[in-house]
Amino acid sequence: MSEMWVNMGPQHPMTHGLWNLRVRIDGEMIVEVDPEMGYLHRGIEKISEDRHYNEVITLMDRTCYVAGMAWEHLYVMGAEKALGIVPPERAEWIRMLSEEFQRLASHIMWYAAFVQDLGLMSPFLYGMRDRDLILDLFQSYTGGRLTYEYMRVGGVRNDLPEGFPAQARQVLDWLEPRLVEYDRLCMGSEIFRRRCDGLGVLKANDCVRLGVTGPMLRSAGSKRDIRKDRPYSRYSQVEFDVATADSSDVTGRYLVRMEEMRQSIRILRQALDWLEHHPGPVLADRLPRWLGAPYAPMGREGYLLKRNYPKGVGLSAIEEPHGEACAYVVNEGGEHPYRVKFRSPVFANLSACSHYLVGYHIADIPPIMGSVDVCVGEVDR
Amino acid sequence: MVAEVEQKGRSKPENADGLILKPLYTAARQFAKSLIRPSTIIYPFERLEDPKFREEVAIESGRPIGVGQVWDNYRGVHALNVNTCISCNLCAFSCPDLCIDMVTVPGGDPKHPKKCPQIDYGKCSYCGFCSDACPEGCLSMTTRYELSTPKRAEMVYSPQKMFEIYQRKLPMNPIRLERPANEDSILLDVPLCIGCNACARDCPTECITMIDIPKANPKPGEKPAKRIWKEPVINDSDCVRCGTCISVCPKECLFWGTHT
Amino acid sequence: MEWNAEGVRAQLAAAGAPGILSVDPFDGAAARVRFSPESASALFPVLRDALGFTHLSTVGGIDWVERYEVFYLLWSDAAKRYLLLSADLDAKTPHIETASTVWPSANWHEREAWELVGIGFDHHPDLRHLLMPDGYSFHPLQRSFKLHEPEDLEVKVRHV
Amino acid sequence: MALTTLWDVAYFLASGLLYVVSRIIPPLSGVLSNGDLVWGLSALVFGAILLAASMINTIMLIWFERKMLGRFMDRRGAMHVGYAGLLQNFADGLKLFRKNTFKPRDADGLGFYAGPTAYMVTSLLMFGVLPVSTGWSDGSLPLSMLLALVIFSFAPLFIFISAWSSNNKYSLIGGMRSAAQMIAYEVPILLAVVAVVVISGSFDLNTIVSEQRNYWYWGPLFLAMIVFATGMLAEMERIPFDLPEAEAELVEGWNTEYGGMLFAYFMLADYVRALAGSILVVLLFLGGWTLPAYFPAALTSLPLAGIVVLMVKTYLVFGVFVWIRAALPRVRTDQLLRIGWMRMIPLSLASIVFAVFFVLVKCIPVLGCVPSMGG
Repeated sequence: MSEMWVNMGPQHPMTHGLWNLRVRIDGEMIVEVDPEMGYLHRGIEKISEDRHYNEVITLMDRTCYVAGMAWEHLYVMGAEKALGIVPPERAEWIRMLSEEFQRLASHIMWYAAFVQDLGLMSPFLYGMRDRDLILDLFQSYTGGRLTYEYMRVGGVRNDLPEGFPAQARQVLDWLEPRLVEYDRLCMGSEIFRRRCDGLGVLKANDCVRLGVTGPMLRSAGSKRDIRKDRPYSRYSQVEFDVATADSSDVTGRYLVRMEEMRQSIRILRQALDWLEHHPGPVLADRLPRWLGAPYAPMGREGYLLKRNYPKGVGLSAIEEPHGEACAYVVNEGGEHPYRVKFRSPVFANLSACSHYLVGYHIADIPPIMGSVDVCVGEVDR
Repeated sequence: MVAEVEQKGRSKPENADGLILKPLYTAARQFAKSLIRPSTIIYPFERLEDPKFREEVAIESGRPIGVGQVWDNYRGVHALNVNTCISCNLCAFSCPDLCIDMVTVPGGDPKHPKKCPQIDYGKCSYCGFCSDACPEGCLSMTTRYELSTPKRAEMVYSPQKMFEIYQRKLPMNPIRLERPANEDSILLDVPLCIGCNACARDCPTECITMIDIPKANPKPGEKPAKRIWKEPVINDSDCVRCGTCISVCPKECLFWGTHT
Repeated sequence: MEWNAEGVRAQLAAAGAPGILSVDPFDGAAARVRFSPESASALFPVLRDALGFTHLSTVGGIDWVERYEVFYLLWSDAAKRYLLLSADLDAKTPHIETASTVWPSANWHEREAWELVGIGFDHHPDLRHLLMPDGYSFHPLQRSFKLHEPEDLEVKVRHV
Repeated sequence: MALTTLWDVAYFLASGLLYVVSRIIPPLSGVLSNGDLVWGLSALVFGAILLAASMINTIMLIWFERKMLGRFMDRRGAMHVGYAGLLQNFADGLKLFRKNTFKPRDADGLGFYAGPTAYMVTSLLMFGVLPVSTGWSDGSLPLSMLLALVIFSFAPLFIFISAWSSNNKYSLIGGMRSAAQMIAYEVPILLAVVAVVVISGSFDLNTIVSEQRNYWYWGPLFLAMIVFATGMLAEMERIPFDLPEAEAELVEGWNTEYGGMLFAYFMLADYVRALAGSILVVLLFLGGWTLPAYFPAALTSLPLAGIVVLMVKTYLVFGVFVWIRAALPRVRTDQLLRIGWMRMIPLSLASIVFAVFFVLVKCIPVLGCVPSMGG
């Protein structure tokens, strides 16, 4: 028996969620992989066809449970384009702030889980501790710690509370030296370097061919970042650099994410400065009847309204913490979207997994899959 | 079958320096720090909603030594003021999980029983849409978050149970959505109305009054109507836009629109 | 080079792209290109090589009851623009040539579109169920598939 | 009768017990005064005391690790059961004891049950060999150090047996790894021990410790100590080298299929081995139960002082192991082999050379030595 299939998952410490990586190994070397998805398929796209535009937001938080804000932002932008609504300026800035905080939280969560996979236990707790402070911030203005339900089609639910910028700056001041500490624990350790260098190599042209985006693509030297290339929200008004690395391996992805966290902090400081000095409304004025908070019965005339309301198709794309995410919202003039299609970055990154797993050892699976940052919620949707 | 797979990833890292001293140093530093003050909040005994955390906002060694008053924004278990509830159904309409049922509570008149929301927390997603929709502010979310119970049936909170939570005077979520100024109102398609009084009877805010209108002048050769015709008039400032009248109207003569 | 509908139309004409039905402006993308499904296998390489849309973001399907629509979202690194491709398929047996020979990333997206919307992709290398259990015979994103309806699930357990 | 050694205590207790029994049931007094019976009973008592002491120590070691690891991770560790969580491990053990142990249908029964038992028993055997202080073991085994190391290296065999018989792919890979990497760290450990033997001139742990009363060996044999401690880390399967039970890829490796008390056996035996390993490091390199000269000599002559000194040192050594666990990620199998063969063996050979050099020139090294007690 020189070769055997091993089921890694659906309950496995490496998977970070529910999926099954079937691996054919020869001794300890991986010969073939066959990922099996669908354990977390909730049919979000189908449920969305049956929900009001705003109610879909509750599903977006659950699409990727570590990047809820980013997905809310993605959907809300797509729905606004489909409905022809323009959110107020302040709402756009708050959304950008939320997304960057979410990126920070998501990357810290990734760091914690990634080092845990390598057997490094204490940084997991450090990461959780520091992410909790960001969740406190989220809670202070959204009321939720994981599922925010904060953005609305046409703006955001409520304004930031008083004193929020000061509190957020405190958190950022606390986080900045922590990033140095994270680096010391990982890049300063020879064992870590030896575990990660040269693993999971996926060159830039392969990434493009296979649809791999996000930190995985940027670690191969590409500078594609939707925030820069196709600025949405107010990303064109803040200064930041696109983090890249050229080693296209696990270490490269680690470095890219670490640098992205620093850039996020930079963006956040600028956004906080802007928000402090520009009060204003956060929800668009004239919304269709069924976008207001109470969804009262429409009655006969509701159907008339439905007919009169303009149809449209909205396409939005954001740079989610994991990569490029797109939403395609089809509005056929009704209370519910006709069709919502999401492009999940992890879905594409994972579909290429045979290209960066085969040939490595079974002990390399956790660092490689950790560096992909799998979030099964958004793969299965 | 022996697969022809090339073995990868056995290169020596470049400039891997520092051996293992840096991580050891960092861990030791953290050890010394947390010997003095670990950042744990000892949960059942210490809670972030405790008064001592509410004074100021600060972080010390990774642990919030204060989260401020904004903790009140938390969306936890609902509190319901049964006395001010007007049975408008808006919470149940706005629930994306369909976890709110309107159940009868004592206090209404026998013909039109008073109905208040009953929430199944097994389904609730704490999105807060119901409390945003509540026109009277009687359904509100509190900072309570401990719900675990051995029985599934106990996850269903009756209005009385939520009223008890209300009476405990927990901090309520202070965020209230502003009602948009130029909101649609309910209009009447006059020719269709049969004056059946259903809307005025079921209106939770009693903002609909039926007024007598004289039947329009009879056409020549027609007898004047014996019956007194009635027509609803909606007091727009009292209306909470719950749409109850629209749904009870047998002739579908009420509709959403803007006053011209 | 203009990356709007006119520019895309001119470039498509210059590259001799077959089967283009219309090129419309589209908010958020360079253009929305409708093409006839028969010419898919000839059109895709042109888009990738001549127009530089090297990255396929996603493939999805929409059930319009009387017809199906399949759409492709492409991204060009040079232009920094999206391009929306769409083709109408007949309602009875919707099928189109696979894009995964041109963009390998289409593999999983097409598997998903096949199992959820029910669009067949000819010559797809590995058209298996992805999110649904093996042997699942429904296509949930079709309009005829209603939620809250009981259904027989035939789940075949795969033995390893 | 002076109760100087543990054996004396056991003998005293056993004969006392027999005396009481013979007074209660006079007809048996003839049988009970048989010398062999007294000897046998005192051996039993001896074993019971040893077992109780080592198990309690092991559980305290787990507590120590949990608390310390907690602080390394910026948390508090166990803190609610008993004072500062002291009883937490007893509670956990009780929970595991109450659990149903079950065997996978296709597992091999004999190996499945015998593996953990043998692992536990051989690990506990260590404490029969290790002298914990001058008043611990009566007489001395001339080859006690070799015996200790031999017992220590039984473990991979039993791990492999239980892994193979639990009929699980993860367990199998874990067991294979355990067996494959054994040689990589056993050889350097033995070579490092040779350096100690060269400088002390004995295989007897008692002698080795008493030779260290002037200067501890960690000064002259610093390299050997590093090699030995690293090898011990691998031997205990603690975190930089815990490949056989690598959690992230192998789901606890060879004990995937074990639950309840059988898992508790593995868990306890692991810490028994950790305790024994730390004691070995202290005995071989850190002077055992001796104290440096600037402590008053009267201190060491107090009853139980030797044990206390040794235990303090042991816990400190174990603390270093915990520190390493908190700060380092796990290595890969090939890297462990590389470290074993390419780094640790040359270093241990070098330390043998150092040891021979020190013996030849008969100098007391200055580097990091403890001042001589004048002996």
